Amino acid sequence: MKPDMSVTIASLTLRNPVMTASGTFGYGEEFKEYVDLETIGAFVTKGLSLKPRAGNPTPRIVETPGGMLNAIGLQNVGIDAFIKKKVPFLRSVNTPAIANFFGYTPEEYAELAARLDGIPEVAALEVNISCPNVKQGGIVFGTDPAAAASVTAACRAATKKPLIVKLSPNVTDIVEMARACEGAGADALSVINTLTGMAIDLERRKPVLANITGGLSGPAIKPVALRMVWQVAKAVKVPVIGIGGIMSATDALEFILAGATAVQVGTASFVNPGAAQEIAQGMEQWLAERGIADVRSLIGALQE
Amino acid sequence: MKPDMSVTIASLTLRNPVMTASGTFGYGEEFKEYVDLETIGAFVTKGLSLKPRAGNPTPRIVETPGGMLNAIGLQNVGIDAFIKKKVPFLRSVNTPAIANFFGYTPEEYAELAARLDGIPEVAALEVNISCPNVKQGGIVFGTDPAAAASVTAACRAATKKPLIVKLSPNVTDIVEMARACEGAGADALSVINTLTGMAIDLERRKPVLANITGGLSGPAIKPVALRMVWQVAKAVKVPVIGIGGIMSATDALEFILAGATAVQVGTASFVNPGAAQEIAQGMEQWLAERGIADVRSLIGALQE
Amino acid sequence: MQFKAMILDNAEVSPGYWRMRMTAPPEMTAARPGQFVMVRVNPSIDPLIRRPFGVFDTGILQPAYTGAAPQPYLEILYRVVGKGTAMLSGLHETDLLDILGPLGTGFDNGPAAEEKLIVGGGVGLAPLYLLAKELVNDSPVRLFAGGRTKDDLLCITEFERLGVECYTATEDGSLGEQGLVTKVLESRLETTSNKGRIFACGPHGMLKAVAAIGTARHVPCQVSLEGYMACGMGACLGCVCQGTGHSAETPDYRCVCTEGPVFDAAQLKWEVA
Amino acid sequence: MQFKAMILDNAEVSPGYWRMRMTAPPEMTAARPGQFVMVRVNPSIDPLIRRPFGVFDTGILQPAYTGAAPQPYLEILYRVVGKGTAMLSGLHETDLLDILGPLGTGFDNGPAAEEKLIVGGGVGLAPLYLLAKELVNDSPVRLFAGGRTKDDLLCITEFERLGVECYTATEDGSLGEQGLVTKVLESRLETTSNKGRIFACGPHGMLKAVAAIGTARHVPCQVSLEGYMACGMGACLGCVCQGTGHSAETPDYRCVCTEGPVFDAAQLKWEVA
Ligand SMILES: Cc1cc2nc3c(=O)[nH]c(=O)nc-3n(C[C@H](O)[C@H](O)[C@H](O)COP(=O)(O)OP(=O)(O)OC[C@H]3O[C@@H](n4cnc5c(N)ncnc54)[C@H](O)[C@@H]3O)c2cc1C
Ligand SMILES: Cc1cc2nc3c(=O)[nH]c(=O)nc-3n(C[C@H](O)[C@H](O)[C@H](O)COP(=O)(O)OP(=O)(O)OC[C@H]3O[C@@H](n4cnc5c(N)ncnc54)[C@H](O)[C@@H]3O)c2cc1C
Ligand SMILES: Cc1cc2nc3c(=O)[nH]c(=O)nc-3n(C[C@H](O)[C@H](O)[C@H](O)COP(=O)(O)O)c2cc1C
Ligand SMILES: Cc1cc2nc3c(=O)[nH]c(=O)nc-3n(C[C@H](O)[C@H](O)[C@H](O)COP(=O)(O)O)c2cc1C
Ligand code: FES
Ligand code: FES
Repeated sequence: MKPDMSVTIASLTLRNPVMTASGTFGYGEEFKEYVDLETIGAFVTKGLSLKPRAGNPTPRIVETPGGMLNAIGLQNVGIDAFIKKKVPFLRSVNTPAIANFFGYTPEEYAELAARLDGIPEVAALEVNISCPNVKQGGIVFGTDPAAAASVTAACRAATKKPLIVKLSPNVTDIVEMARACEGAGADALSVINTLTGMAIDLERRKPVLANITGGLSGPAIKPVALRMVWQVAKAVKVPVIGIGGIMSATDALEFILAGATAVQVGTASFVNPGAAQEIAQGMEQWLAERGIADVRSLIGALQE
Repeated sequence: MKPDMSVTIASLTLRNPVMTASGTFGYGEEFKEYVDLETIGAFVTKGLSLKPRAGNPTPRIVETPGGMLNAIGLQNVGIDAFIKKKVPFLRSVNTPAIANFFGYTPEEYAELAARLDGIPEVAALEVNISCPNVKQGGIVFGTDPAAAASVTAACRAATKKPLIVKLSPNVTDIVEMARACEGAGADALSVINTLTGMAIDLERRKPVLANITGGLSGPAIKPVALRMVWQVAKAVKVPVIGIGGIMSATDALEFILAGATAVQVGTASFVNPGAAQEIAQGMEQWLAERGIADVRSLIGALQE
Repeated sequence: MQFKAMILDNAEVSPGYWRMRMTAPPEMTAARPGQFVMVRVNPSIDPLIRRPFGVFDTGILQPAYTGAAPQPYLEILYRVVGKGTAMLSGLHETDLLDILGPLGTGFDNGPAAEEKLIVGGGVGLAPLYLLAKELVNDSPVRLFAGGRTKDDLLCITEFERLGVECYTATEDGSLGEQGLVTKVLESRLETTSNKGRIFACGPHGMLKAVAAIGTARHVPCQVSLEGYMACGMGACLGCVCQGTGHSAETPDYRCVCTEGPVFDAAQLKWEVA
Repeated sequence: MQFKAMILDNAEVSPGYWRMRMTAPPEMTAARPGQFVMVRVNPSIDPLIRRPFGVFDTGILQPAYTGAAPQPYLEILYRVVGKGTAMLSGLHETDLLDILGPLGTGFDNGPAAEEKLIVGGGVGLAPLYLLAKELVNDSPVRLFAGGRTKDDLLCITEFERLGVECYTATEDGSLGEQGLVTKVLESRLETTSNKGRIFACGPHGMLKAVAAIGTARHVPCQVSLEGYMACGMGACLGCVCQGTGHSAETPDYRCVCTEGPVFDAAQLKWEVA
């Protein structure tokens, strides 16, 4: 018996709960030799902005124990080039593409949401709120509930597509952030983005990254991510997408038990480019071996 | 030429910057076969409370990628048994012992600080503020600047010994917490305690830890710890003690460059019981090889 | 004691069970039966925490004819259950391991000429071989070895060579009596009117049953427990178990690593899982 | 392409420099000189990220007399600089590695019968051997190999066996000319009135100097760059370098992993470190 692996995020039904995480899978095409996109639930694009962005100087990446720091600086082709050069590929694939995007004011966010709303090939929107608010002295939207809610509301007003808000883990109370975004109209929450960290080159007495700090991802952050998904899933009604250090089907299923409806695979795709597909297949096999008919029966099924 | 490795934390001069972290080195005696205490700067006791505490049910520990989660639940012998059974050992050692302690109300903290103040063998006090405030609906002292300040002030009034406040990393703004504690009279800040995390046993569909969540320590958290030490050291005038994932002399020196005056070695002592001593010796050797006369010249010497 | 051990031999003795011999300092041969070692599986951070294993055997190799010096060794018997043990099973002769030990308390042998009843479940046999080696010097020794299938009955030949009388039981009946080994133990105690002293190591459920038998029949009973260990030296407080008097108000936690792993079964609280 | 490679040979060829031969699928023998592979050093999470290495050589082993099938192979030449390369150097024959590749662009050989000037610094020689092997088929090839000491001059014999004329320079004068290899390259260009085509790989400072020589003397020049790589396939954007036109307003970042590692030196911005 083949288990039913499909899950639903707002109006979007996915063939299985496995997506790829923004910034770790290019615009989908880069991995086509390694992942048959039709074996995964969805894929998320690199974060898009209104204008193309150069990103940070190098070094932008460094390995850390069980993880990596990145300070890419949100380099991306910009929405125009995205439409011209990347959307045609999305059209050719029978798997929902989710556009991840960011801005520096709520207005910029809203404008992007509106433009993405007009692209039929974009199945859903994922808002990255881990960006400084240039209008408010650079305080990061994602660490202030009111700012996060204002960005969410601005995007909500601009799109009818499923709106996913991606939360930053660098906060005292992730539940407060989750509730603020849910209240402002988010259809789903992605939990978590990267933890802010730093690496130092002792001999050169300098930070390794040109940007000094960067975002920590990979297996090292899995326990923190799992905890936050569990907290958020208990506190909100909208679906939660679990992200952080997922390397295997087992990891992914743990997030589902903690309350995630779907998961995203990030850093793992660098270590093993076929990771997302292997995880989706591994999850299905795990259910099949145990005679579990429906992956939805596992969502939040943790016995405390 | 032997480098000068001594550093000063308030009125306390340490022969070198390496301490052991609370909860990872017992009461000092447990490791005597592996660490000559006179080769390290200081050691910190397991967290003490007024009454003995049973701690949490088991499992209390689980390994995670590059780290471990613990939910010991602050099991300890209590201040009376500490004085009777552990202090005699402290007297026999020519290395400062720092008493780590916690309470559930500011009054409890103050009472403990006063009692520890009266023990000549206790060289300094380290306040663990990562505890729920039972009077205020269980909100953790360490995640609220006002609560942290009130605990710090209460302890400050009760002791003349060097008062170190140990910060929780589970906050949006570690600098705000650091400033609150500095303002309330802390002589130094220990940065960081553990990150809250969780592990799940997929087959049993249960949290691995009986307590559900636990504190993440070990190399996995080093990038976050380093970032927070760097942020705090730039923002406060009091010395910072760097903690989090230090496994080697190189790691320790990175924390010093980031602004730490001293460091604490935690989880590493489990992996390698001689870690603290090896790190102290390795740091000295590193300086000697480079002809650096004084470790203090490295504190905050990061070139940004 | 902390030392670098060089692997001399690492072989699968039954499907999923491995026996590893490695060099050790001479002090290791003084390890008491029931003591254990903490093994750092490799120098990387994956896995990070050491893994505890009972001392299966120790001794001194006397190289014949070669003129090489006598070589003290340590043996462990382990089951591959996860990452760390899988990595161990991939190691080869001449590879190095970082070892802490011997740690913890050992068994109390009891008086000579007393009937000794050794009860082992699966890899729980590991710390019982060294014990049997000692006990056969002055007492009649009987082994009760249980497992799910015959593959879980380990090193029976080795015990027999010591002169131990071996009783076996498997849940699927593929070797020895069908059913639980505690049943076999009980029938022996029935025959001898509850003579002797019990030494047990194995899954928690088995130990609980053995402890209950000991209590009911007034047979002294020692058990070797497991606990999740990070340090092995009483510092992390991860490995604790509950003593008889334990309650939330009057905590009575015992460190399995320093106060155990061998405990008098009568001093533990068995209600908990 | 992703494949499991079995190590056939792993030997230190000069202090700190190792050469590893491993099995590969037949497609690997079509790798272009200049392409690279991403090696997963081991299946654990330490190290987590793959490590990039140039393709040093490929070929097909023709086992004589044994009747075994011809075995395509891949070779890398690496320097032990940190954790990952140290672990690589500890691997043995029959150990397995997980490899991605061949990745990136290769060198553009240029027209036949043209003088080819290959410039390598230290382990920068790695991707240049396969190049020389191709170039000698139709052109005179000269190698300019530089290093700090003689230990950093690698596989010169192998290049000579190809019929390449080798020039060497060391900073300490322990082998060849004393000084930088760029000096030797310049004097050759002086003699030939700037004939030929340059191919270079090595430390950034050397590449910058070589690129400057190429520009000044109007000699076409390709360089193989490094960058910190997490994915090797254009997704992480970690490895980028700056194209000529780069500025904050008009970003011109190039992916070293997909648009390189081989670039026309004239298309890069060299001011930056
Ligand atoms: C005192 C003592 C003696 C032991 N003696 C033996 C022996 O002789 N032979 C043998 O095969 N096994 C023995 N064990 C059990 C053995 O330690 C575990 O099977 C082993 O640690 C599993 O490691 P892993 O990486 O393969 O498994 P993992 O995948 O890490 O975990 C699988 C399970 O193993 C257990 N485990 C993992 N790490 C530890 C740890 N640090 N401490 C305790 N338990 C852990 C946990 O229950 C975990 O759920 C003993 C345990 C203890 C406490
Ligand atoms: C396209 C390309 C081809 C290369 N070819 C060769 C070669 O043929 N032979 C050779 O010896 N070396 C080559 N290198 C360099 C080699 O990748 C590094 O020396 C190696 O990754 C170091 O790993 P480590 O774990 O030993 O060092 P670490 O201790 O991890 O780091 C030491 C230094 O190595 C570099 N490094 C580490 N990881 C990476 C990474 N993922 N990507 C890029 N640089 C990294 C960094 O500069 C770092 O500071 C090449 C690099 C690139 C980008
Ligand atoms: C190189 C890199 C680039 C990333 N870029 C983005 C991005 O553009 N937008 C975003 O929302 N998240 C971005 N992320 C965060 C990931 O989508 C993901 O939330 C994070 O890496 C944690 O998951 P992981 O541990 O599985 O990698 C990026 C992560 C990495 C490693
Ligand atoms: C088992 C264990 C017990 C701990 N107990 C305490 C404690 O009682 N008080 C305290 O302030 N910190 C305690 N800590 C936190 C450590 O002192 C340290 O801040 C943390 O482990 C991070 O450092 P590390 O990564 O080097 O382990 C404990 C940590 C561990 C692993
Ligand atoms: S293993 Fe640490 S106290 Fe027992
Ligand atoms: S290595 Fe990831 S983009 Fe080049």
